[in-house]
Amino acid sequence: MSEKVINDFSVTIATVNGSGSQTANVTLLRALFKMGIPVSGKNLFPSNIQGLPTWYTIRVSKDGFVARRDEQEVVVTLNPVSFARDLASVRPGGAFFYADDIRLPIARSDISVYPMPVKQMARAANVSPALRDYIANMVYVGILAQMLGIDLETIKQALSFHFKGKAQAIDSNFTTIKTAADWATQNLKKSDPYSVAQMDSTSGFVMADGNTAAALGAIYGGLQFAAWYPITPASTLAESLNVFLPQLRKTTDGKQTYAVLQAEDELAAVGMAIGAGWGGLRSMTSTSGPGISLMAEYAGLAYYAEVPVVIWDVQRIGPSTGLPTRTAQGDLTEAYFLSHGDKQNIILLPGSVQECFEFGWKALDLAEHLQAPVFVLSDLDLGMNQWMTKPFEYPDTPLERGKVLWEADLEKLNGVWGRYKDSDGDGIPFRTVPGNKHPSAAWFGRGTGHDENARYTEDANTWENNMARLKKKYDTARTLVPKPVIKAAKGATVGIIAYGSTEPAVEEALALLKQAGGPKTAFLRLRALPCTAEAQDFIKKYERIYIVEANRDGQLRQILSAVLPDQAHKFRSACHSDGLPLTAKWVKEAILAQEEK
Amino acid sequence: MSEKVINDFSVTIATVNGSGSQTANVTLLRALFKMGIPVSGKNLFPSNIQGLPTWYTIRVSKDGFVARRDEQEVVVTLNPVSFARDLASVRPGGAFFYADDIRLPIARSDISVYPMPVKQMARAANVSPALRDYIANMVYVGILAQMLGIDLETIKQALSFHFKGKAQAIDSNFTTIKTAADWATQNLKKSDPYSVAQMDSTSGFVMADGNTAAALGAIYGGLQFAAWYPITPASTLAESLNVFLPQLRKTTDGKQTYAVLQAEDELAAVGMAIGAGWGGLRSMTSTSGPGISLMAEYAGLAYYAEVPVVIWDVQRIGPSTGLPTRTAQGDLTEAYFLSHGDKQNIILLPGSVQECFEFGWKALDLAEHLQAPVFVLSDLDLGMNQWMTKPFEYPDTPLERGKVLWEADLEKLNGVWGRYKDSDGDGIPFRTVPGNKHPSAAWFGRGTGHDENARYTEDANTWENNMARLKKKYDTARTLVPKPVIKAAKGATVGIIAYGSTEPAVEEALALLKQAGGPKTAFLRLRALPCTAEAQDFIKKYERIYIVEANRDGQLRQILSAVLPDQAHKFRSACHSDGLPLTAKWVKEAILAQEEK
Amino acid sequence: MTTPAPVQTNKAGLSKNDYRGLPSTLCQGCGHNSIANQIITACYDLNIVPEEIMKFSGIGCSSKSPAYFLNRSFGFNGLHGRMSSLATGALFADTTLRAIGISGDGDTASIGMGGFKHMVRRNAPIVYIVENNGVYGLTKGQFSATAEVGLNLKHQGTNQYMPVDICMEALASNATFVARSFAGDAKQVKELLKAALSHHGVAVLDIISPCVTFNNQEDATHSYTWGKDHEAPLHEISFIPALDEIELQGEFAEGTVREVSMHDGSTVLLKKLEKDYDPTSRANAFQMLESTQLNNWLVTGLLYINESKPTLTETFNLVDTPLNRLADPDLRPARETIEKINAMMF
Amino acid sequence: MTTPAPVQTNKAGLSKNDYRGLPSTLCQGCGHNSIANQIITACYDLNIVPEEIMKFSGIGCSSKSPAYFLNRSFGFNGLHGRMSSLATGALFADTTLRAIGISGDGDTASIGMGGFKHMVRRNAPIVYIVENNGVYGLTKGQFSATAEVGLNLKHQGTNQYMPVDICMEALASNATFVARSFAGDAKQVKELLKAALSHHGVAVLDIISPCVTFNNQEDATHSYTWGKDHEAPLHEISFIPALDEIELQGEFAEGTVREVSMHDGSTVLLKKLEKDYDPTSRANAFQMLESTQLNNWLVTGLLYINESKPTLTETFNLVDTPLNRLADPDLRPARETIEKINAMMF
Ligand SMILES: Cc1ncc(C[n+]2csc(CCOP(=O)(O)OP(=O)(O)O)c2C)c(N)n1
Ligand SMILES: Cc1ncc(C[n+]2csc(CCOP(=O)(O)OP(=O)(O)O)c2C)c(N)n1
Ligand code: SF4
Ligand code: SF4
Ligand SMILES: [Mg+2]
Ligand SMILES: [Mg+2]
Repeated sequence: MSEKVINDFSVTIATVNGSGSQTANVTLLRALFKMGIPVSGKNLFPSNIQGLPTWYTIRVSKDGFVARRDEQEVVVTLNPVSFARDLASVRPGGAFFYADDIRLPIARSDISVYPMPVKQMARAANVSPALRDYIANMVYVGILAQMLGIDLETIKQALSFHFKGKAQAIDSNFTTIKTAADWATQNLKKSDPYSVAQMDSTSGFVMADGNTAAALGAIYGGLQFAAWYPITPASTLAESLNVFLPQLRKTTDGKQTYAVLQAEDELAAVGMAIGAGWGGLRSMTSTSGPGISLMAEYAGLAYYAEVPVVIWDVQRIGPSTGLPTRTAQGDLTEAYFLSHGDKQNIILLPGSVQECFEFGWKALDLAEHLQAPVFVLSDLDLGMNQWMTKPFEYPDTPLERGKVLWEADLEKLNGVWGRYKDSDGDGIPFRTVPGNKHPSAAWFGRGTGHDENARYTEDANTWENNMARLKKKYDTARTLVPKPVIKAAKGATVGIIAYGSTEPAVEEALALLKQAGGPKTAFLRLRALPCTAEAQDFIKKYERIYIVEANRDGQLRQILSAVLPDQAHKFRSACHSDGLPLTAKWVKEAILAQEEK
Repeated sequence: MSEKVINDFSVTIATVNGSGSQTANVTLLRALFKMGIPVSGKNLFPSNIQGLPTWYTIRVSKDGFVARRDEQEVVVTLNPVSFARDLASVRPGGAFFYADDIRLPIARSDISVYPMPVKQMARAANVSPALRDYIANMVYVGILAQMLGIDLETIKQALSFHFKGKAQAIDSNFTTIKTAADWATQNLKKSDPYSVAQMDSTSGFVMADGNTAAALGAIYGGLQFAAWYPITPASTLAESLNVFLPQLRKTTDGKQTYAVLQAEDELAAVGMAIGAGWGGLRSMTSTSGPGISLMAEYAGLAYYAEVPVVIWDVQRIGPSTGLPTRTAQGDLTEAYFLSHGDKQNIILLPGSVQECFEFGWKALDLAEHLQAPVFVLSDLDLGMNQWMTKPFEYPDTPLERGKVLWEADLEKLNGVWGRYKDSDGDGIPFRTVPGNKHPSAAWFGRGTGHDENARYTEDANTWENNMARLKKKYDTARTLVPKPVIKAAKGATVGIIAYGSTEPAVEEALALLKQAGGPKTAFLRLRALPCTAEAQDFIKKYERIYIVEANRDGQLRQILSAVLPDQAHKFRSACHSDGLPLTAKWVKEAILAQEEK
Repeated sequence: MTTPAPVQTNKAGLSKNDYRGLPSTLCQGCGHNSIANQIITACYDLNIVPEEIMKFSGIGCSSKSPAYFLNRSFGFNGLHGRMSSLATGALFADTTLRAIGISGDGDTASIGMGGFKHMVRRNAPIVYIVENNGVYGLTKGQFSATAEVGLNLKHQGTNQYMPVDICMEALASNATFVARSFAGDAKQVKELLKAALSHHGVAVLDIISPCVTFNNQEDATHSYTWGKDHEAPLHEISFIPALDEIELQGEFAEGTVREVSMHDGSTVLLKKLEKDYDPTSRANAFQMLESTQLNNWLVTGLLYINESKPTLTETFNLVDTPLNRLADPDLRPARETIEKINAMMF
Repeated sequence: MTTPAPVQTNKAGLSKNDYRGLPSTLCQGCGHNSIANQIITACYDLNIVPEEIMKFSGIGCSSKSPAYFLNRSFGFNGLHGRMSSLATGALFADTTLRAIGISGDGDTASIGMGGFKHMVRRNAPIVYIVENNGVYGLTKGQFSATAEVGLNLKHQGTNQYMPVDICMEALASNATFVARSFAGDAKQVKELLKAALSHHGVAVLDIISPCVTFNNQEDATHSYTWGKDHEAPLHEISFIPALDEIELQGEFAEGTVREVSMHDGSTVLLKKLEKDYDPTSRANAFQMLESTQLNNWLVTGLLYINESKPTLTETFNLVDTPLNRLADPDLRPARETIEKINAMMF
């Protein structure tokens, strides 16, 4: 056995979709987290309900690197279909656990191989046949716990969380785990170097997924109306609203201060959200790529009629239906240029679960402040996987409701105001909302040409002036959207720009680049479009800028080239997209390869 | 009276929408054309069926410049509502004709003013009251003809064309015109300098609109299936298919080789066209901005499943419903980036009516050749106005059907082929279509991840390889799309790029720039995206490149910056959009202003 | 010198003028204009405060008309075919307001079919008027989905497809108020509008509204002539507001009148014409529409009504204050809660 | 050594295997799988050559199933809710082919409502199957538009809206063949499929197809248990291909059977059960569906049929050669014509 490797490896578990292995996998993940070890868990699942191969990959990293890795030190398989592939994926020197009822050849001598009597123990567990598959998963939890050194107490905590304290469920699962662990103690001899040990690197963190965080953020942002249509990987965002809104936002007499509506499709979902936004409600919709495409026409109405609405896009890989259960950052150019005619859209780019929460409320503030559609681009990796994250922070500013005039305000103005007038020089006009009973409150919204008083007109100058004001408003947005997070580096000539869920890969790549003697590199994580002054300054500062993205076309690079043509010659794409989260190794190599040119 | 100005001025006619003035206006236009004088006519009409002000502006230009001009030398008004504005629009020294029943003040002494007894003569014409408004229009035709020197014979020819030779209609209209002309001879004294005279500059030209041309082009391109949904300014494209297909494409026994279907909306229209394209038919749809937005999801399916389809976008000004009867070039970025996920679309940019015809068939060739959606971006100005144009040319290449395998082909291949296999290294795979009875012909189309044999897969490498092939295919498209039209200029350091309907304005601006002592300037008219090698070379060649566009955001500039980041620093936008066709003066000034910086 | 006649006002203290909109830009004689006029009158008669109405529409000549009535009401002229979703969202802003939606046959039955059907099945509280002319007016005369088989239109050829029957669609989607009328029958339009404005839930009014410019040939089923010749009212309808009810009792002989009580206390009186028709039976309504189709009649009147179903917004148990008037303390959970939430994460 | 049993073949000389698809990846017990099996059997029984069928679907578990039958047929698994348009266009490619479309209740009744209705009213020649489980299977158990009022689903709460009745929708849109069945009733599904495959025009089959994973609670109206307990067949249906007709006469006693002659010469025999039901009356069908709704039955069988209407593609008077086999001389007008066309311009 080679030297011990503690708290620094990846485990991948191969099972059959629909067999209930998710519970087992997050239990392992959470137990590791409770042991104080930085972890991440990524579910690589098929677009299927039952029967196809599925994988779960856990990374434990004493250094806090939580990006996915290509190398698998520990592989567990319960699936004959993926067995050969799983076996091949074990890194030399690694460990391979498999269900011993799979009788397939194992022609590798460079790894440790551990059979597991999964079926047998499941049968012994004395549960209904329907539950056996499920219980089988607990067997590998127990065996892995034993063989890697996972504290059974933390496993119990994880189970207790999962089953919301229900003793019976916790106990029956734990019994199997314990039995399996005991079996392993007696029957398996550890010959691989990988194990875990208690640390103290996760205190101050919680585990959550981005969709839950986004929903909670929106709730703390005073969300009043949401309309949605089911689509993977966005559905759980809206479903989390249904879970948490009743807990957080009912009045004492049980009445709702909000409404969530499942629409008949995405066109209707965004239309409802825009109707509600026009009506003066904090309003949003959540979807994924196909839904964004369907929202194109309505997005233009919101832009031009200046209606606040938040549109979450939890991205999956496209084009078209693509791989609905795989991740990518491929909707950036579409969202930015969405809808016909002249326009640029405001896009927020959360880079962590905590930021999903933060942008959950900020997006609503910005939408009302700017009277515009605000897109938030998350992705499957961020949205559906469990991440270590800083706890959610209570918003530090009151709700930003924007320039809304009520009866008393109009009274003061003697009823003189113009719906599309740039009274303040920031391009943002005032608005009133239905129910306002002042006799000069009403106006007639429309997607057709209008003057400062919202009256229909086809006058050429009026059209052009209004469009120029909208452009000015976009410049105001530039000063309001979240600023980038910058990690400077003394003497650096190279900058990296990334966004969203790739941050951990880039962070780790910076370390790898340093190790490899690569260039000194500064790092900017972009958090919004339009591109703020800080981001522009960063770009101007460096000779070469690598833009790291999980898409084929370098979509942020395309946009930044259009926005900053003077700087465009500096940009180099480090982009790639195969449905899996980027790895640090890939980022490092992509950059080094171009540096060497 | 100042010096005579012959064949070089603009006439604008202000009437009431729905009063039938279109016949009068095109009659004037055509008469001038028949006199051999280069002309253009632009209809500036409201989004309304009856009652709102509408204008028609004719330019006569001995030099062949047919762009719209801001200055109006001759103004005719029949509309009390627009009277004041019309009066103000006459250039000093110009002529103002008005219906004498409008009793509004005329406080200008710097122009010639001619009252016209329109109502009176219409009453005298002895027609039903319903027709009087219509006949009133013929009065101004007669008076203008007399006062400008338009040959009444050519007017008769124009009428004869308009009324398809129907003697009664021709005669009754002509009688009014003649009476009005006679009245003018006797009652008006010419005091303005503007008149026309026979020339010989229109022989070898015809007059047509771009939508008719596009429809005819498609018909000569072997169009078999079109689905559409009504929308201004695209409707007449599909309606022209309905007019000409029966004439040109029925078999001798009266059977159809085509089908045109009015769909229930644009989502369905593009879906039907894609279904037909998948089925092996030469297929298209035509729409305007809002329709393009609605087609976003389906466009991605066509891109990814590789289905040939042609999508015409006759652009109007947006965002949103915008001004449905005003022109713009505002859908470029949306069309280029249409649909979620990674993709770039192929876009053709016809710059003349003749080119609408040519791209009508070429687009179908390209779509089948490339198995991809091909967008053709025309606009209201090009599509709905009458233009002088070279006659339509019979296609010089046979129908390009692309790589379709039939029973015999599969026989030869022993049935071995792969639907998404890059057998030829050009990224373009082979395909079969339904009805092919060879046992290995069938495949299962989908928008989900697939391998070379069209089988469903979520495999990461397969996904990425396939997407890389699609990119390669896009590079092949680069070599196949229409090359730009380049007008070199010796010693030029400045280049201009424009596209579509702005060509006449740019051509004239080149002359104006020369006059004004501006920089030596080469001109490239872009005819397609992706950007061909020729266009790239042009861009590389010049120090500064002005990109002239009828939109707010400089959309082609945005795209070219993304495509050629190394060159992006050279680009300067000359863009502006108010719903009216660009003028040469504006183009010149926009360029000079930036040159002076 | 004559003193100006005193301006007549209703019980809300408003004059007819307070209900008007901008001058119409539709064609003279367009059916849509008469409908707009009846909306003005109905609202005046019902003493509705214009500020307490929201107007919605899609795109089309019909959809322009909300600009031509109730200038003092908020309104939104949205996207083609998408009035349903826009209005659905807006209905939540302030549930004390009433809503009127105006759509066209193209807008509703072609591109807007899906949204329409779903709005109806949710019983969204709105008066949904389809100004049905069998044609696309604003885009100059193409077939809409309600055009009859065999209709010929210039440049368009002959329609081949079965027309969509808006009332049938509404019924199939379990609408709670379904009526058909004819723009040429102003009195009926007005009374139906009043009933619709008092209805509890979605009220679908399919009003044949001739397009004089593109589809008014005598034999076209959406023309004035055809409508006048073929209209077969189910009953003579009058609307009695809650307060007037008692006064009007006894005006009709026993058995000649059917009363429908509305949720808000008002009453719809249906005076029997040839046959008695019970509009509370959905089966009747299906039968009537089916025979209408077979016999080529224009049956008008209240086809179906059900006052007992909860409306869309009611199903949400919302607070009494209009949602759009809620502020921070109601909308943002208290600071303490964030720790609990974090504790709920792992 | 035993000799292998000879493979059984049908009159097209094909074995059952020639009609199969890939192994299903749907859940075990999913209703959709049984429907796929019946399609295989029906096509085998009808001696249809698989190359002469096109398959279409949208997105959903149901929409995956065309991959699990007729591997030798062309197919297209398109976009969610858009099967209607994709198939409509493809139907023109080669009108000698038949088409089967598989959709889900979400796919058709939610997002796809508009397209579905319009495909139906055009009488597009396709067998349109809705595998109706009242739920979104593939996205893990949200309400679809056919979910009954009061249905409770995990994470989703209680459904509040009236369900869409696919058969009612088809009828309202003047469908020419409307049937309802239950995946648990394999025999009926198969016979209805055969009838549908012989129908001239659009054949809508609403098949209750339980989702065992997300909506199979005993009291849910789309569950196996509920279906078995509540199924009320209108008749016992058998399909008699054109050639067999004579042989089968006389098998049934006078008056117990209703015969429906299909356009292609085959016959549908409807054996009377409790009451006689005439499926050629649209009024009957409406009535039946209305009472079904009131009484909470799962009425199955052929609800409506009309063999006399022209199909969508027929209205176009197309050349006999499949359009997709036409080449240059047929598709490009002759060179001479271009001058005439130019002469037609001014
Ligand atoms: C997405 C979209 N497609 C097409 C149009 C063009 N369009 C404007 S109005 C209209 C039809 C209007 O017909 P209808 O609803 O019957 O109203 P009408 O004018 O007859 O009153 C269409 C197709 C549009 N505005 N938006
Ligand atoms: C435009 C779009 N929106 C949403 C989705 C996500 N989606 C996939 S399947 C499905 C619902 C499927 O339900 P149903 O049609 O009833 O089929 P089932 O799975 O129940 O058989 C949805 C919403 C999608 N693929 N495309
Ligand atoms: S075109 Fe027809 S629908 Fe439109 S305003 Fe005129 S009459 Fe009315
Ligand atoms: S989830 Fe439901 S619908 Fe989907 S395959 Fe499983 S049982 Fe069938
Ligand atoms: Mg209409
Ligand atoms: Mg379903």
